[in-house]
Amino acid sequence: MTTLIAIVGLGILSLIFEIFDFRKAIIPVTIIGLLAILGLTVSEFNSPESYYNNMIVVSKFSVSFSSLFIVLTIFLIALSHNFYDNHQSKLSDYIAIKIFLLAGAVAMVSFGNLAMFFLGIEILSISLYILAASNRVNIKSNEAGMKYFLMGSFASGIILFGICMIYGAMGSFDIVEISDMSQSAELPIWFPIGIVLVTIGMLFKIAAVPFHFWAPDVYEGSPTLTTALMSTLAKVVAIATLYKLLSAMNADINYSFQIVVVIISIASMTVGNIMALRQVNVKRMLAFSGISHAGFMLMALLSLSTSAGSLLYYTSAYALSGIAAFSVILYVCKNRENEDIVNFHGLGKTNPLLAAILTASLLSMAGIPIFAGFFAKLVLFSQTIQAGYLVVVIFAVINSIISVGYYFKLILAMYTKEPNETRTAKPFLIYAVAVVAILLNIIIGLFPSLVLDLLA
Amino acid sequence: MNISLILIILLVGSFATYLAGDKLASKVALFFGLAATGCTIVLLNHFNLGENISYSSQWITLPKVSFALQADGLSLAMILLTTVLTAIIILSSFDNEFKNAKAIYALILFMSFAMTGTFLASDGLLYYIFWELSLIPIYFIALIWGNGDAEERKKAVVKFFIYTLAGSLFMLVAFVYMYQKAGSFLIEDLYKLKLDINEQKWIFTAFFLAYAIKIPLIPFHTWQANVYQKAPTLGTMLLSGIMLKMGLYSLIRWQLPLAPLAAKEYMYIFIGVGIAGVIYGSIVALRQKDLKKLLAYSSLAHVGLIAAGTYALNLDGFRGAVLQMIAHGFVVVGLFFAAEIIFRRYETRLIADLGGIRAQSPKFTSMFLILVLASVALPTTFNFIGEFTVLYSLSQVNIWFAILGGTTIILGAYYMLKMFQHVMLGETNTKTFADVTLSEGLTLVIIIAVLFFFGLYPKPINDLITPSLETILNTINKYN
Amino acid sequence: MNNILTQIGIENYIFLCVTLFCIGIFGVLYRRNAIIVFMSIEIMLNAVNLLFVAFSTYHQDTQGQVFVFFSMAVAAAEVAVGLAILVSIFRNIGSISIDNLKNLKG
Amino acid sequence: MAMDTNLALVLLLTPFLGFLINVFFGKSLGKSASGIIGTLSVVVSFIVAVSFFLQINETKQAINIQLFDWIQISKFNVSFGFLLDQLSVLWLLFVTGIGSLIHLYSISYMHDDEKMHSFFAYLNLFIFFMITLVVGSNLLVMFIGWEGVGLCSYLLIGFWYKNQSYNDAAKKAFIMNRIGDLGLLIGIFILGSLFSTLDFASLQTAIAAAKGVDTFWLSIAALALFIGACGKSAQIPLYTWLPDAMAGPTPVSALIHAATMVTAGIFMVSRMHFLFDLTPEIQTIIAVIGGVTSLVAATIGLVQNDIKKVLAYSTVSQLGLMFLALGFGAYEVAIFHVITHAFFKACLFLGSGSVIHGLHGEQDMRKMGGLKKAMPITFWTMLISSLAISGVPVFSGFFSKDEILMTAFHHNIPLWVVGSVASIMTAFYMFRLMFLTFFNDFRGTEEQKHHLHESPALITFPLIVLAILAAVGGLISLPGNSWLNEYLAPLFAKAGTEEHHLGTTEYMLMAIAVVGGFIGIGIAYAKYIKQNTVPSEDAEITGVSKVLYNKYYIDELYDSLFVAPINSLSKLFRDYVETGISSLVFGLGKAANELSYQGKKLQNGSVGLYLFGFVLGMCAIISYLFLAQ
Repeated sequence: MTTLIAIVGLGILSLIFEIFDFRKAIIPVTIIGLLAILGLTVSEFNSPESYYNNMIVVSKFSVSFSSLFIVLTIFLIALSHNFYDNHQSKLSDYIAIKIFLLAGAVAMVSFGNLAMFFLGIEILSISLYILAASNRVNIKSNEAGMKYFLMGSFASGIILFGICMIYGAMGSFDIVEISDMSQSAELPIWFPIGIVLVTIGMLFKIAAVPFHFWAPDVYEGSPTLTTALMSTLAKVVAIATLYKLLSAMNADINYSFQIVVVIISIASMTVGNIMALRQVNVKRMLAFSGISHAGFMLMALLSLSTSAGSLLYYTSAYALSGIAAFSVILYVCKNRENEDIVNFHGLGKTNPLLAAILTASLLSMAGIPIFAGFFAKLVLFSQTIQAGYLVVVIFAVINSIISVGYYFKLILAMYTKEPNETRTAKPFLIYAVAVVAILLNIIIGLFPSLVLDLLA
Repeated sequence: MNISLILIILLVGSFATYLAGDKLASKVALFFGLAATGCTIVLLNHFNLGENISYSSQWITLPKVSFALQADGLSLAMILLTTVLTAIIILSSFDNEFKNAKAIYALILFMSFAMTGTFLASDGLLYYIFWELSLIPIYFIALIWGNGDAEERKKAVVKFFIYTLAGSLFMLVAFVYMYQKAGSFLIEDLYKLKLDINEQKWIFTAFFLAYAIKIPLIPFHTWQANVYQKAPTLGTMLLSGIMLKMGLYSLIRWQLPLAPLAAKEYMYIFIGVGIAGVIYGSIVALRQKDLKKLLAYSSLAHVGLIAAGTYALNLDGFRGAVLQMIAHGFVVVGLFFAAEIIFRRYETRLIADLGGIRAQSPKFTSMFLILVLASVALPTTFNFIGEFTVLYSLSQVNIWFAILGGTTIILGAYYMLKMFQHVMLGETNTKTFADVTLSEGLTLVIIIAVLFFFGLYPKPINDLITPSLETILNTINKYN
Repeated sequence: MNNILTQIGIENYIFLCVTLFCIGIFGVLYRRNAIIVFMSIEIMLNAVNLLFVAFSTYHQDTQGQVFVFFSMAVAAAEVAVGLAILVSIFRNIGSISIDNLKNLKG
Repeated sequence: MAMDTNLALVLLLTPFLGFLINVFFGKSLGKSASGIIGTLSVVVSFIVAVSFFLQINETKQAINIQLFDWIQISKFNVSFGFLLDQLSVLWLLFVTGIGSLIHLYSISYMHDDEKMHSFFAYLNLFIFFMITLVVGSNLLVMFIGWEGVGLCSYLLIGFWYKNQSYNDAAKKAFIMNRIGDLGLLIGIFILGSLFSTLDFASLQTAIAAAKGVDTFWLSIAALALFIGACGKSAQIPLYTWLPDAMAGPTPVSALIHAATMVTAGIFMVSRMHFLFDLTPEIQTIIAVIGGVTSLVAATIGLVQNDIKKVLAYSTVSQLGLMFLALGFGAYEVAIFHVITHAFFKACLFLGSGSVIHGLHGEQDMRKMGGLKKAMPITFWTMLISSLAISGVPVFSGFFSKDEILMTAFHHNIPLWVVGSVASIMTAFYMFRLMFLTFFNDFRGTEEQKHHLHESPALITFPLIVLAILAAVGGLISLPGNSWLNEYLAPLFAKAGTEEHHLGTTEYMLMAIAVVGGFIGIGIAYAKYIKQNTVPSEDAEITGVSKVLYNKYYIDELYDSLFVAPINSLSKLFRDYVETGISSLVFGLGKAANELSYQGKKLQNGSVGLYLFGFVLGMCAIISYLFLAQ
């Protein structure tokens, strides 16, 4: 609870800073503030509690995921220093919006009541619409914002309808009550319909096939930092929430529902990877790879009772490597009109460190050992096989093979092509974020138990 | 004092090499390579004194993975091969001028670290991790320091990487599946597992994909020749000398004991595959234009025979296979190095452009000839021991296997001598050919010495590997 | 209130709302003018709101009606953002037809 | 015993030492020095061999020395060991003896060659391996020597490596031997798995003991071993390498391709006699092949014009006769002929070498003639040997060949006919050679003519020694009381039974053989002295003689049957199969890419479509979950 309040407070603070024109201080202060909040959150880890008659429920699950979100936000804000340096005037807005977005995210994982869930997801979405369109003069950014907005609000409508159905069936928004009642034998048909609708809405948010169409366009069009945010934070939040929602609603009991999940997960992996093969724009490529990763994450929904830990692990692994990758992309594509692979030619020569980091993060996404991505996949596979869905694992494996194809396209471009020009600038924060992110990734790769055991 | 020490030395070595800078890199790398070799020998000594030099510690609680390194005769033999060859390979490249030398030498040591781990790991997942890890360095070595047209090379190397990765991922699935049954990745627990024949067939196939691509066996070999040709010679040496042995070693250590029923059921098929590889490889080698490609195909033929020996599922087969692995490791490294020596002088590997070297370089010629003879398994060379034992084991299964597999000594002689004739003999070449330098000569002499020593006195290695092979055989026969 | 519900029956409310919702969906699917698409989305949301109210009456429970306020507020915020984006699009390409938004594809 | 071990090691290692010295220091030592070292090292082993011979002859005890374990097989170990018994010591004697003579000869013969030291190195290495082959106490140690001598012959045939056709000959020799070696290996495998030992002594006992053993496998083993013998001893179908092997320097032809290496096959068969005795059908095969080979080779020999080629084919034919004898289980007879043949054939080769030396490398007999006056010693020595090989009485060849024919007559008349015809032909072509080379007047160039000279003493001395041996060598096994048979008796259990008391038939046979020999000589005389004809140029050769001159086109046949197909297959694999498979692998990647390409079209940027997909998906899910059930 305190986390949430503190975050909102921090958001407001950064707006106030603007008024008093402490622009320079905003980023450091917010980062420090977030670190403090991180500490605060972690301290709550072992004290599960619920506030405002179950509006907010603090549990191990919520705490660990919120901490992950906070960490990611810290990275993103650190990155924004360099990213926004040529329109300083709006800096505080951008930061504030990100922080509010974080608030929404936290609300989403720690909701105890569907109202809270709805508000959280809307806060998140609306902030994202704004960020996506934040580059006003750039038509691509506008288009991205518009597309995201239209489809997003459409999805919100679906979610809302689903919530409504659930309410109609249960006469309550409280998760605990609902899950208690859902045990009982005879339920009105509205309840499952509601769950399905909500699920569909969330599937849209995590960009799973066939609700994924927005992702590539929006990722490509939005400012790179926003893309980073969407592909890491937003996706992770969505999947975590969906997981929490479904486990609360005991949806995994239903076999045919699992079949749906299986199909969607396989479809997402395959479509995502296949489509990524021919992309020239790195952001777009990562969008599709994100879709395929969504497919992987969905595997966690097949063994709801046990897979919280592995989902946390997978999401952190994915998000961390994503952050590392995007920080390199931010560095490389600064002041470029596009993010095509061409820009990465010869990075291995001009800037070996960043090239190595990008390589590492890509390898992690591809699931090569010692990087966290490998264990993430491993634990998911293991659980899915336990759940008896070997076929999904087979598809997942085939897809991992395909994915190597396009991840390596980028690596090859960095190491085998000649550099088109040299970059002199060495922005400290970007380097710091990249290095820290990839180090974290490797650390949890070497010692998976650190994360895996949190929610075991 | 336990075997993790070797891994530590190699890992530290690779970082140290990178930090040492381009000037010192090769020296530092050689130092650590030799250190690893020495350490291996010391440990070997401890092992022979009956000490327990294995190492094991809990790593991941869930899934239950432990950092377990187990040294028995078999793995020690392979490690000896790895470390010695690593040192030799580093030594052999002393005369090369690499750009960004520190990186490549660091990668070499890192790769040998990963391969050592593969040979040591007694935990399925750990093994898999090392197995995959060894792929990364060779990928970059071949990609960045390789020769020939960049686009072609890229194509070949990426194909190699994806292909091998594809194979091994199925192995991973098999491992996870068995983990679900056994509740642990530890090899002894997996050995205890009693799977029914169908499960075993699937697992066998999954493993086979991984190994058939890595070794490679036909028809999964198409990456080999191109990569061997495009990679820098020391990369080729690593691939053909050691990495390929990972696959063969894994046949014995993992595939056969984990799926014995399937192994017995499919025995004839897979021996057949191996022998088909022997004949096919030898025949394709006959008309190769590129020296390295020819050697690649000869290697294909030899490993085919080795694989056939392992699939024969008897002690002689295993023993011969391991002996032949080691022998082939040395001889193939020597041969590729000879090719490199020629390349250093003439800037070409096209057999058509060579010839008439013998007159100018007696030393090199005789050493090259000895290597050629070793690779065609002339008695008193190490390769003869291996090949003889393997063929004998095949004759125990079915005399025709021995006869067909035995064609290698005819066809092998044919393509090797043909190659030698057109590369070395004939009218004196117009271009001058300086005889071997010190480091080159030293490298070759060491290799030749090894080949002859064990060719005349293979007993030490035999005594080292036999007990572990027998235990594995018992595991295979646990069902009846 | 209660007796009205018993007279008419909750199902009819549901059918009405579902119909409205679907009208909204079809609006979103078929219209190309961004403003009208917004309005269709609003129809969807409002259909749901109506259903909320109906249910809350049905359950004799106020939470539903409270929720309606939430959703209204949210809808308002959304539209505000949406219109803002639309304005900047109009500034850039002088049209509000979503068919013109096809620069990002492939 | 330790004494014996050391002696054996000396016997074995001195030639190897000579090899090492010549390899590493040969160049610096200078030609003569390296030659002398090479020769001495062999002489030493000869002396040791003699001492062993005396000892064995004395004690009649085989000496068995085991050094160390070599190869471990699950069922048995193969140790590094020597077996010195009557057979091996006998072989040692003439291997080292003739070996030293030929080394001596080579000192002068090779003196103009700048790589003389490596020549001697190879020769020593050869002697080393030959000794290993002979004294090996088990099949595998023998196999070391077996392959080793093959290697040396490869090196020495291709000694003038700048000439690729010589290299081809060398390669051919090595590969054909390898085919035989595979046979030998298979035989070893079978014996090993049947009796779980490869040691000659224990094999003999094991086979003798084993009643239950499936004779089928025994025959297979015997056949396999015989294939090995065919490879080494140039029997049909693996004989074609030997004539080509004449590319090597003449001393090599004398040592390796006449006296010693090619007899390895006979040695091996006699070593394994206990096996062959149990497999009569294989023995028949051996006899037939031997007979046929001797005839075919002889016919080819009739028309060859290259002096060394003639000798080569005569060698093949003589080896054929030896196998004929082996086929009838008359091992001591075969061995007897091996020995005499070693004497006169070595002498003949060295003589031809001396001729070639005198003519500065000319080998075509059509360009020789009238050398009698120029080089008398060569002439007389060669004449003696020719008489010997033609089976003229009192000369060694007469006795040995006569023994063989007698044996043949006793077992199988047709083969006796074949053998006799072959030996008549032998007489003919040998004297054709003599007449063309030494009689009438010189047909070479003027320039050669006044360089004609007798070769130096180093060359003539070995000739004389060998000629004497060729003349008197028969004494070791006179019909009636044969020292050799008694000497070998402990080895070959039923040797005694082969002893024929000299009856009328025997004398009749002798007569036939002698008359045949003289007929052959007579024809040659009539043709080449009386009519003084000279063989026509290659182009003008026609009819049967053309076929013969081209060796029945066997080489061409083999080429089109084996070599060409393998090569074209290789080309096929390289160009089509390989690319096919790899494009299959790439194909998967291509397919995925194509799919991706199509998919990009779907992602066409229109919100309407996206929403449509969204709704479609939603409907699909809902209908699956609720309407379907």
